[in-house]
Amino acid sequence: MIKIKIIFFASFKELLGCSEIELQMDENSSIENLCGSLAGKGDAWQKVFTEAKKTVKVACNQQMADLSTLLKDGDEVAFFPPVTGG
Amino acid sequence: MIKIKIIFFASFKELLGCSEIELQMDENSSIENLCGSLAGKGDAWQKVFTEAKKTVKVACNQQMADLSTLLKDGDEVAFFPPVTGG
Amino acid sequence: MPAVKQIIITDQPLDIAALNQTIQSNQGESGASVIFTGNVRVSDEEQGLTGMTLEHYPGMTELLLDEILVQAIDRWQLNQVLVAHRVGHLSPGEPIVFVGTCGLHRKETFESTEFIMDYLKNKATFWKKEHYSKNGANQDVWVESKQSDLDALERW
Amino acid sequence: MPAVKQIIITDQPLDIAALNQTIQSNQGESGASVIFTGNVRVSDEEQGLTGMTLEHYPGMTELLLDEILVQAIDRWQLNQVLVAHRVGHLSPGEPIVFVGTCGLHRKETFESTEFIMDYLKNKATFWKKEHYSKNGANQDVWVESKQSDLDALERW
Repeated sequence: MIKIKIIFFASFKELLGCSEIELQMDENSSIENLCGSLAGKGDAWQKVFTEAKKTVKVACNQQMADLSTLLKDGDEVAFFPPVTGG
Repeated sequence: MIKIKIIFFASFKELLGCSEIELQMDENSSIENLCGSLAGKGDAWQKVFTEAKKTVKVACNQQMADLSTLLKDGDEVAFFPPVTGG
Repeated sequence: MPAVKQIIITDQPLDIAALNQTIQSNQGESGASVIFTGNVRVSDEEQGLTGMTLEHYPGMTELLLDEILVQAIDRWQLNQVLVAHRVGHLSPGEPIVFVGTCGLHRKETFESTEFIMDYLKNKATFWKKEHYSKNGANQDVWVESKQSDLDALERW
Repeated sequence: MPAVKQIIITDQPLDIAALNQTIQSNQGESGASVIFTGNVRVSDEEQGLTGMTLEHYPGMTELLLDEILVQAIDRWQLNQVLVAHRVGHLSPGEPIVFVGTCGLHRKETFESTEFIMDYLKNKATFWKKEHYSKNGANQDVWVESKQSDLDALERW
Protein backbone atom coordinates (compact mmCIF):
# COMPACT_ATOMS: atom_id res chain seq x y z
CA MET A 1 0.00 0.00 0.00
CA ILE A 2 1.10 3.59 -0.64
CA LYS A 3 0.02 6.74 1.17
CA ILE A 4 -1.15 9.71 -0.94
CA LYS A 5 -1.79 13.26 0.25
CA ILE A 6 -4.64 14.83 -1.70
CA ILE A 7 -5.44 18.54 -1.71
CA PHE A 8 -8.31 20.52 -3.21
CA PHE A 9 -8.51 24.14 -4.24
CA ALA A 10 -11.10 26.81 -4.96
CA SER A 11 -14.61 25.62 -5.90
CA PHE A 12 -13.61 21.95 -5.40
CA LYS A 13 -12.54 22.61 -1.84
CA GLU A 14 -15.96 24.20 -1.22
CA LEU A 15 -17.98 21.56 -3.06
CA LEU A 16 -16.27 18.78 -1.14
CA GLY A 17 -16.08 20.68 2.14
CA CYS A 18 -12.50 19.45 2.39
CA SER A 19 -9.11 20.98 1.68
CA GLU A 20 -6.87 17.97 2.29
CA ILE A 21 -7.14 14.22 2.95
CA GLU A 22 -4.84 11.22 2.99
CA LEU A 23 -5.68 7.97 1.25
CA GLN A 24 -4.11 4.51 1.15
CA MET A 25 -3.90 3.13 -2.40
CA ASP A 26 -2.58 -0.07 -3.93
CA GLU A 27 0.93 0.01 -5.38
CA ASN A 28 0.94 1.06 -9.06
CA SER A 29 -2.33 2.96 -8.76
CA SER A 30 -2.87 5.74 -11.29
CA ILE A 31 -4.56 9.09 -10.78
CA GLU A 32 -7.54 7.55 -12.59
CA ASN A 33 -7.70 4.87 -9.87
CA LEU A 34 -7.46 7.62 -7.26
CA CYS A 35 -10.39 9.47 -8.86
CA GLY A 36 -12.37 6.22 -8.67
CA SER A 37 -11.71 5.90 -4.94
CA LEU A 38 -12.56 9.56 -4.32
CA ALA A 39 -15.79 9.33 -6.33
CA GLY A 40 -17.04 6.76 -3.83
CA LYS A 41 -16.85 9.12 -0.87
CA GLY A 42 -20.29 10.72 -1.31
CA ASP A 43 -22.57 12.62 -3.67
CA ALA A 44 -20.42 15.74 -4.07
CA TRP A 45 -17.34 13.57 -4.63
CA GLN A 46 -19.20 11.49 -7.20
CA LYS A 47 -20.07 14.68 -9.05
CA VAL A 48 -16.54 16.13 -9.08
CA PHE A 49 -14.70 12.91 -9.86
CA THR A 50 -16.99 11.42 -12.47
CA GLU A 51 -19.30 14.01 -14.05
CA ALA A 52 -16.88 16.94 -13.87
CA LYS A 53 -13.77 14.83 -14.45
CA LYS A 54 -13.13 16.37 -17.86
CA THR A 55 -12.69 19.89 -16.47
CA VAL A 56 -10.79 18.84 -13.34
CA LYS A 57 -7.11 19.77 -13.44
CA VAL A 58 -4.69 17.58 -11.54
CA ALA A 59 -1.12 18.04 -10.39
CA CYS A 60 1.21 15.45 -8.86
CA ASN A 61 4.01 16.81 -6.67
CA GLN A 62 3.28 20.32 -8.02
CA GLN A 63 3.69 19.30 -11.66
CA MET A 64 0.69 19.12 -13.98
CA ALA A 65 -0.34 15.48 -14.41
CA ASP A 66 -3.08 13.44 -16.08
CA LEU A 67 -5.27 10.45 -15.37
CA SER A 68 -2.61 7.96 -16.48
CA THR A 69 0.07 9.31 -14.11
CA LEU A 70 1.20 6.54 -11.74
CA LEU A 71 1.40 7.26 -8.03
CA LYS A 72 4.10 6.38 -5.52
CA ASP A 73 4.27 6.51 -1.75
CA GLY A 74 4.21 10.06 -0.35
CA ASP A 75 2.96 11.76 -3.51
CA GLU A 76 1.02 15.03 -3.20
CA VAL A 77 -1.90 15.09 -5.62
CA ALA A 78 -3.88 18.31 -6.12
CA PHE A 79 -7.26 18.68 -7.83
CA PHE A 80 -8.49 22.08 -8.96
CA PRO A 81 -10.68 23.86 -11.54
CA PRO A 82 -9.18 25.83 -14.47
CA VAL A 83 -7.10 28.73 -13.16
CA THR A 84 -8.45 32.30 -13.14
CA GLY A 85 -5.68 34.56 -11.81
CA GLY A 86 -4.12 37.70 -13.24
CA MET B 1 3.77 86.78 -55.75
CA ILE B 2 3.29 84.86 -52.51
CA LYS B 3 5.59 84.76 -49.49
CA ILE B 4 6.55 81.35 -48.09
CA LYS B 5 8.30 80.61 -44.82
CA ILE B 6 10.56 77.59 -45.14
CA ILE B 7 12.07 75.71 -42.21
CA PHE B 8 14.58 72.87 -42.04
CA PHE B 9 15.18 70.27 -39.36
CA ALA B 10 17.86 67.88 -38.20
CA SER B 11 20.47 66.84 -40.79
CA PHE B 12 18.96 69.15 -43.44
CA LYS B 13 19.38 72.17 -41.18
CA GLU B 14 23.04 71.22 -40.75
CA LEU B 15 23.68 70.36 -44.40
CA LEU B 16 22.20 73.67 -45.52
CA GLY B 17 23.58 75.67 -42.60
CA CYS B 18 20.13 77.23 -42.35
CA SER B 19 17.11 76.71 -40.11
CA GLU B 20 14.65 79.10 -41.72
CA ILE B 21 14.33 81.31 -44.82
CA GLU B 22 11.61 83.21 -46.60
CA LEU B 23 11.09 83.00 -50.33
CA GLN B 24 8.85 84.82 -52.82
CA MET B 25 7.16 82.43 -55.23
CA ASP B 26 4.74 82.86 -58.13
CA GLU B 27 1.05 82.35 -57.38
CA ASN B 28 -0.02 78.71 -57.82
CA SER B 29 3.46 77.38 -57.20
CA SER B 30 3.67 73.82 -55.92
CA ILE B 31 6.10 72.37 -53.41
CA GLU B 32 7.86 70.84 -56.43
CA ASN B 33 8.41 74.36 -57.80
CA LEU B 34 9.67 75.43 -54.39
CA CYS B 35 12.17 72.54 -54.38
CA GLY B 36 13.37 73.74 -57.80
CA SER B 37 13.99 77.24 -56.48
CA LEU B 38 15.75 75.93 -53.37
CA ALA B 39 17.96 73.56 -55.43
CA GLY B 40 19.43 76.62 -57.18
CA LYS B 41 20.79 78.12 -53.98
CA GLY B 42 24.11 76.25 -53.93
CA ASP B 43 25.76 72.82 -53.92
CA ALA B 44 24.32 71.56 -50.64
CA TRP B 45 20.87 72.79 -51.67
CA GLN B 46 21.23 71.09 -55.05
CA LYS B 47 22.06 67.84 -53.27
CA VAL B 48 19.13 67.95 -50.81
CA PHE B 49 16.48 69.15 -53.26
CA THR B 50 17.34 67.04 -56.31
CA GLU B 51 19.44 63.98 -55.41
CA ALA B 52 17.92 63.34 -51.98
CA LYS B 53 14.42 64.51 -52.96
CA LYS B 54 12.97 61.02 -52.65
CA THR B 55 13.81 60.74 -48.94
CA VAL B 56 12.96 64.34 -48.06
CA LYS B 57 9.77 64.67 -46.05
CA VAL B 58 7.76 67.83 -46.41
CA ALA B 59 5.00 69.43 -44.37
CA CYS B 60 2.85 72.43 -45.24
CA ASN B 61 1.35 74.32 -42.30
CA GLN B 62 2.30 71.41 -40.02
CA GLN B 63 0.43 68.83 -42.09
CA MET B 64 2.32 66.23 -44.13
CA ALA B 65 2.33 67.29 -47.79
CA ASP B 66 3.82 66.15 -51.09
CA LEU B 67 5.44 67.64 -54.17
CA SER B 68 2.10 68.39 -55.81
CA THR B 69 0.77 70.42 -52.86
CA LEU B 70 -0.03 73.98 -53.99
CA LEU B 71 1.23 76.92 -51.95
CA LYS B 72 -0.53 80.07 -50.86
CA ASP B 73 0.65 83.28 -49.30
CA GLY B 74 1.94 82.90 -45.75
CA ASP B 75 2.35 79.11 -45.87
CA GLU B 76 4.92 77.47 -43.59
CA VAL B 77 6.74 74.68 -45.43
CA ALA B 78 9.07 72.36 -43.51
CA PHE B 79 11.61 69.96 -44.97
CA PHE B 80 13.08 67.16 -42.87
CA PRO B 81 14.54 63.65 -43.04
CA PRO B 82 12.58 60.56 -41.89
CA VAL B 83 11.77 60.84 -38.19
CA THR B 84 13.77 58.93 -35.57
CA GLY B 85 12.20 59.71 -32.19
CA GLY B 86 10.95 57.40 -29.48
CA MET C 1 25.24 39.58 -16.98
CA PRO C 2 22.50 37.13 -15.94
CA ALA C 3 18.92 38.36 -16.01
CA VAL C 4 17.32 39.53 -12.76
CA LYS C 5 14.19 37.48 -12.06
CA GLN C 6 11.76 38.13 -9.23
CA ILE C 7 8.47 36.53 -8.16
CA ILE C 8 6.32 37.99 -5.40
CA ILE C 9 3.10 36.41 -4.12
CA THR C 10 1.66 38.27 -1.17
CA ASP C 11 -1.52 38.82 0.79
CA GLN C 12 -0.44 42.43 1.43
CA PRO C 13 -1.33 45.32 -0.94
CA LEU C 14 1.12 45.51 -3.86
CA ASP C 15 3.40 48.53 -3.56
CA ILE C 16 3.15 49.52 -7.21
CA ALA C 17 5.48 52.53 -6.91
CA ALA C 18 8.24 50.30 -5.48
CA LEU C 19 7.65 47.64 -8.15
CA ASN C 20 7.80 50.29 -10.89
CA GLN C 21 11.08 51.47 -9.51
CA THR C 22 12.59 48.00 -9.39
CA ILE C 23 11.96 47.75 -13.12
CA GLN C 24 12.61 51.30 -14.25
CA SER C 25 15.66 52.13 -12.12
CA ASN C 26 17.78 49.45 -13.82
CA GLN C 27 16.35 50.16 -17.21
CA GLY C 28 19.11 52.39 -18.53
CA GLU C 29 21.23 49.32 -19.17
CA SER C 30 18.69 47.67 -21.44
CA GLY C 31 16.86 50.58 -23.08
CA ALA C 32 13.23 49.50 -22.94
CA SER C 33 10.74 48.46 -20.28
CA VAL C 34 7.08 47.50 -20.21
CA ILE C 35 4.92 47.38 -17.10
CA PHE C 36 1.47 45.82 -16.98
CA THR C 37 -0.82 46.28 -13.98
CA GLY C 38 -4.21 44.66 -13.52
CA ASN C 39 -6.63 45.98 -10.87
CA VAL C 40 -10.02 45.02 -9.50
CA ARG C 41 -12.27 47.20 -11.66
CA VAL C 42 -14.03 49.94 -9.71
CA SER C 43 -16.62 50.11 -12.50
CA ASP C 44 -17.73 46.58 -11.57
CA GLU C 45 -19.15 48.05 -8.37
CA GLU C 46 -22.13 48.97 -10.56
CA GLN C 47 -22.85 45.24 -10.83
CA GLY C 48 -22.69 45.03 -7.02
CA LEU C 49 -19.08 43.84 -6.78
CA THR C 50 -17.78 44.48 -3.27
CA GLY C 51 -14.42 42.72 -3.60
CA MET C 52 -12.75 39.45 -4.46
CA THR C 53 -10.69 36.72 -2.86
CA LEU C 54 -7.65 35.23 -4.59
CA GLU C 55 -6.61 31.72 -3.63
CA HIS C 56 -3.50 29.95 -4.90
CA TYR C 57 -1.49 26.73 -4.60
CA PRO C 58 1.54 27.74 -2.54
CA GLY C 59 4.70 26.23 -3.95
CA MET C 60 3.27 25.16 -7.28
CA THR C 61 2.36 28.72 -8.25
CA GLU C 62 5.96 29.85 -7.73
CA LEU C 63 7.26 26.88 -9.76
CA LEU C 64 4.89 27.67 -12.65
CA LEU C 65 5.69 31.39 -12.64
CA ASP C 66 9.40 30.59 -12.55
CA GLU C 67 9.02 28.35 -15.62
CA ILE C 68 7.18 31.12 -17.46
CA LEU C 69 9.81 33.73 -16.59
CA VAL C 70 12.72 31.45 -17.57
CA GLN C 71 11.08 30.93 -20.97
CA ALA C 72 10.50 34.66 -21.44
CA ILE C 73 14.07 35.62 -20.47
CA ASP C 74 15.48 33.05 -22.86
CA ARG C 75 13.19 33.83 -25.79
CA TRP C 76 13.41 37.65 -25.60
CA GLN C 77 16.87 38.04 -24.04
CA LEU C 78 15.48 40.09 -21.17
CA ASN C 79 17.71 41.81 -18.60
CA GLN C 80 15.08 41.82 -15.90
CA VAL C 81 11.63 40.48 -15.21
CA LEU C 82 9.38 40.84 -12.20
CA VAL C 83 5.97 39.32 -11.46
CA ALA C 84 3.97 40.25 -8.38
CA HIS C 85 0.55 38.73 -7.66
CA ARG C 86 -1.80 39.51 -4.84
CA VAL C 87 -3.70 36.81 -2.94
CA GLY C 88 -6.28 37.01 -0.15
CA HIS C 89 -9.06 39.59 -0.01
CA LEU C 90 -9.02 42.56 -2.42
CA SER C 91 -11.27 45.62 -2.62
CA PRO C 92 -12.35 47.36 -5.86
CA GLY C 93 -9.48 49.44 -7.25
CA GLU C 94 -6.70 47.37 -5.70
CA PRO C 95 -3.94 45.92 -7.89
CA ILE C 96 -4.09 42.16 -8.50
CA VAL C 97 -1.08 41.61 -10.72
CA PHE C 98 2.06 43.45 -11.83
CA VAL C 99 4.40 42.28 -14.60
CA GLY C 100 7.48 44.26 -15.60
CA THR C 101 10.22 43.48 -18.13
CA CYS C 102 13.43 45.19 -19.25
CA GLY C 103 15.02 44.42 -22.59
CA LEU C 104 16.86 45.85 -25.54
CA HIS C 105 13.98 47.11 -27.68
CA ARG C 106 10.26 47.73 -27.40
CA LYS C 107 9.39 44.57 -29.37
CA GLU C 108 11.10 42.30 -26.84
CA THR C 109 9.54 43.98 -23.82
CA PHE C 110 5.99 44.21 -25.23
CA GLU C 111 5.96 40.63 -26.49
CA SER C 112 7.48 39.11 -23.36
CA THR C 113 5.12 40.99 -21.02
CA GLU C 114 2.10 39.85 -23.04
CA PHE C 115 3.47 36.30 -23.14
CA ILE C 116 3.92 36.27 -19.35
CA MET C 117 0.38 37.61 -18.79
CA ASP C 118 -1.16 35.12 -21.24
CA TYR C 119 0.64 32.19 -19.60
CA LEU C 120 -0.05 33.42 -16.09
CA LYS C 121 -3.78 33.70 -16.92
CA ASN C 122 -3.92 30.14 -18.28
CA LYS C 123 -1.34 28.21 -16.26
CA ALA C 124 -0.57 29.78 -12.89
CA THR C 125 -2.55 28.21 -10.03
CA PHE C 126 -4.59 31.20 -8.89
CA TRP C 127 -8.38 31.21 -8.46
CA LYS C 128 -10.63 34.22 -8.15
CA LYS C 129 -13.85 34.41 -6.21
CA GLU C 130 -15.96 37.53 -6.65
CA HIS C 131 -18.12 38.92 -3.87
CA TYR C 132 -21.37 40.65 -4.79
CA SER C 133 -23.99 42.42 -2.79
CA LYS C 134 -27.31 42.96 -4.58
CA ASN C 135 -30.53 44.17 -2.99
CA GLY C 136 -29.14 43.33 0.43
CA ALA C 137 -28.24 39.77 -0.53
CA ASN C 138 -24.62 38.61 -0.62
CA GLN C 139 -23.40 36.28 -3.29
CA ASP C 140 -19.98 34.69 -3.90
CA VAL C 141 -19.09 33.55 -7.40
CA TRP C 142 -16.03 31.60 -8.50
CA VAL C 143 -14.82 33.22 -11.71
CA GLU C 144 -14.89 30.87 -14.72
CA SER C 145 -11.95 30.60 -17.06
CA LYS C 146 -12.41 32.42 -20.37
CA GLN C 147 -12.06 31.01 -23.87
CA SER C 148 -10.51 34.33 -24.93
CA ASP C 149 -7.66 33.74 -22.47
CA LEU C 150 -7.08 30.27 -23.86
CA ASP C 151 -7.18 31.63 -27.41
CA ALA C 152 -4.54 34.22 -26.46
CA LEU C 153 -1.99 31.40 -26.00
CA GLU C 154 -2.15 30.38 -29.63
CA ARG C 155 0.19 33.04 -30.92
CA TRP C 156 3.13 32.01 -28.71
CA MET D 1 -16.73 59.70 -19.05
CA PRO D 2 -14.43 61.11 -21.73
CA ALA D 3 -10.89 59.74 -21.93
CA VAL D 4 -8.06 61.67 -20.29
CA LYS D 5 -5.41 62.53 -22.88
CA GLN D 6 -2.06 64.14 -22.11
CA ILE D 7 0.96 65.06 -24.25
CA ILE D 8 4.20 66.30 -22.72
CA ILE D 9 7.24 67.40 -24.72
CA THR D 10 9.98 68.78 -22.53
CA ASP D 11 13.71 69.52 -22.43
CA GLN D 12 13.71 68.67 -18.71
CA PRO D 13 14.32 65.12 -17.39
CA LEU D 14 11.11 63.06 -17.45
CA ASP D 15 9.78 62.44 -13.95
CA ILE D 16 8.96 58.78 -14.52
CA ALA D 17 7.60 58.19 -11.00
CA ALA D 18 5.10 61.04 -11.46
CA LEU D 19 4.12 59.82 -14.94
CA ASN D 20 3.61 56.26 -13.61
CA GLN D 21 1.35 57.66 -10.94
CA THR D 22 -0.72 59.67 -13.38
CA ILE D 23 -1.50 56.43 -15.18
CA GLN D 24 -1.72 53.97 -12.30
CA SER D 25 -3.58 56.09 -9.75
CA ASN D 26 -6.66 56.29 -11.96
CA GLN D 27 -6.40 52.75 -13.07
CA GLY D 28 -8.86 51.19 -10.68
CA GLU D 29 -11.69 52.50 -12.82
CA SER D 30 -10.52 50.74 -15.97
CA GLY D 31 -8.80 47.59 -14.69
CA ALA D 32 -5.67 47.42 -16.85
CA SER D 33 -2.70 49.65 -17.61
CA VAL D 34 0.45 49.35 -19.69
CA ILE D 35 3.46 51.62 -19.40
CA PHE D 36 6.31 51.68 -21.91
CA THR D 37 9.53 53.55 -21.18
CA GLY D 38 12.45 53.94 -23.59
CA ASN D 39 15.84 55.10 -22.30
CA VAL D 40 19.22 55.97 -23.79
CA ARG D 41 21.00 52.61 -23.48
CA VAL D 42 23.86 52.65 -21.01
CA SER D 43 25.30 49.58 -22.77
CA ASP D 44 25.87 51.76 -25.87
CA GLU D 45 28.60 53.54 -23.90
CA GLU D 46 30.76 50.57 -24.94
CA GLN D 47 30.55 51.89 -28.50
CA GLY D 48 31.65 55.28 -27.24
CA LEU D 49 28.18 56.84 -26.91
CA THR D 50 28.35 59.86 -24.63
CA GLY D 51 24.82 61.12 -25.12
CA MET D 52 22.25 62.23 -27.68
CA THR D 53 20.33 65.29 -28.75
CA LEU D 54 16.67 65.16 -29.61
CA GLU D 55 15.26 67.80 -31.94
CA HIS D 56 11.61 68.20 -32.87
CA TYR D 57 9.20 70.36 -34.84
CA PRO D 58 7.36 72.37 -32.17
CA GLY D 59 3.66 72.55 -32.91
CA MET D 60 3.58 69.84 -35.55
CA THR D 61 4.84 67.18 -33.13
CA GLU D 62 1.98 67.92 -30.74
CA LEU D 63 -0.54 67.80 -33.59
CA LEU D 64 0.77 64.44 -34.81
CA LEU D 65 0.84 62.93 -31.31
CA ASP D 66 -2.69 64.17 -30.68
CA GLU D 67 -3.90 62.46 -33.87
CA ILE D 68 -2.25 59.21 -32.79
CA LEU D 69 -3.80 59.35 -29.31
CA VAL D 70 -7.27 60.19 -30.63
CA GLN D 71 -7.07 57.13 -32.89
CA ALA D 72 -5.88 54.90 -30.03
CA ILE D 73 -8.59 56.08 -27.61
CA ASP D 74 -11.27 55.49 -30.23
CA ARG D 75 -10.03 52.11 -31.42
CA TRP D 76 -9.35 50.56 -27.98
CA GLN D 77 -11.88 52.49 -25.87
CA LEU D 78 -9.17 53.73 -23.52
CA ASN D 79 -9.94 55.67 -20.33
CA GLN D 80 -6.59 57.41 -20.22
CA VAL D 81 -3.51 57.87 -22.34
CA LEU D 82 -0.34 59.82 -21.70
CA VAL D 83 2.69 60.39 -23.92
CA ALA D 84 5.80 62.18 -22.68
CA HIS D 85 8.84 62.75 -24.90
CA ARG D 86 12.16 64.30 -24.00
CA VAL D 87 13.94 66.75 -26.31
CA GLY D 88 17.33 68.49 -25.99
CA HIS D 89 20.46 66.82 -24.66
CA LEU D 90 20.23 63.41 -22.97
CA SER D 91 22.86 61.34 -21.16
CA PRO D 92 23.11 57.52 -21.23
CA GLY D 93 20.47 56.01 -18.94
CA GLU D 94 18.02 58.91 -19.21
CA PRO D 95 14.41 58.28 -20.32
CA ILE D 96 13.53 59.42 -23.86
CA VAL D 97 9.90 58.43 -24.10
CA PHE D 98 7.04 57.33 -21.84
CA VAL D 99 3.69 55.99 -23.07
CA GLY D 100 0.96 54.91 -20.66
CA THR D 101 -2.57 53.67 -21.31
CA CYS D 102 -5.51 52.62 -19.13
CA GLY D 103 -8.28 50.44 -20.48
CA LEU D 104 -10.68 47.64 -19.69
CA HIS D 105 -8.52 44.58 -20.39
CA ARG D 106 -4.89 43.71 -21.06
CA LYS D 107 -5.47 43.27 -24.80
CA GLU D 108 -6.64 46.87 -25.22
CA THR D 109 -3.81 48.38 -23.21
CA PHE D 110 -1.03 46.28 -24.75
CA GLU D 111 -2.22 46.82 -28.32
CA SER D 112 -2.83 50.54 -27.95
CA THR D 113 0.53 51.20 -26.29
CA GLU D 114 2.34 49.32 -29.06
CA PHE D 115 0.29 51.14 -31.68
CA ILE D 116 1.18 54.52 -30.17
CA MET D 117 4.90 53.64 -30.02
CA ASP D 118 4.91 52.31 -33.61
CA TYR D 119 3.21 55.44 -34.91
CA LEU D 120 5.31 57.77 -32.80
CA LYS D 121 8.49 56.10 -34.15
CA ASN D 122 7.38 56.49 -37.77
CA LYS D 123 5.32 59.68 -37.79
CA ALA D 124 6.12 62.05 -34.94
CA THR D 125 8.58 64.80 -35.93
CA PHE D 126 11.50 63.96 -33.63
CA TRP D 127 15.10 63.48 -34.77
CA LYS D 128 17.91 61.89 -32.82
CA LYS D 129 21.56 62.76 -33.06
CA GLU D 130 24.02 60.50 -31.25
CA HIS D 131 27.25 61.79 -29.77
CA TYR D 132 30.27 59.48 -29.74
CA SER D 133 33.75 59.84 -28.38
CA LYS D 134 36.28 57.32 -29.70
CA ASN D 135 40.03 57.42 -29.16
CA GLY D 136 39.76 61.06 -28.15
CA ALA D 137 37.83 62.05 -31.29
CA ASN D 138 34.24 63.29 -31.08
CA GLN D 139 31.69 62.33 -33.68
CA ASP D 140 28.04 63.27 -34.08
CA VAL D 141 25.76 60.97 -36.05
CA TRP D 142 22.16 61.58 -37.07
CA VAL D 143 20.28 58.34 -36.45
CA GLU D 144 18.81 56.81 -39.61
CA SER D 145 15.25 55.55 -39.70
CA LYS D 146 14.90 51.77 -39.51
CA GLN D 147 13.06 49.49 -41.90
CA SER D 148 11.98 47.40 -38.88
CA ASP D 149 10.12 50.42 -37.50
CA LEU D 150 8.35 50.93 -40.82
CA ASP D 151 7.49 47.23 -40.98
CA ALA D 152 5.99 47.46 -37.48
CA LEU D 153 3.21 49.70 -38.87
CA GLU D 154 1.87 47.00 -41.13
CA ARG D 155 -0.14 45.19 -38.50
CA TRP D 156 -2.26 48.21 -37.56
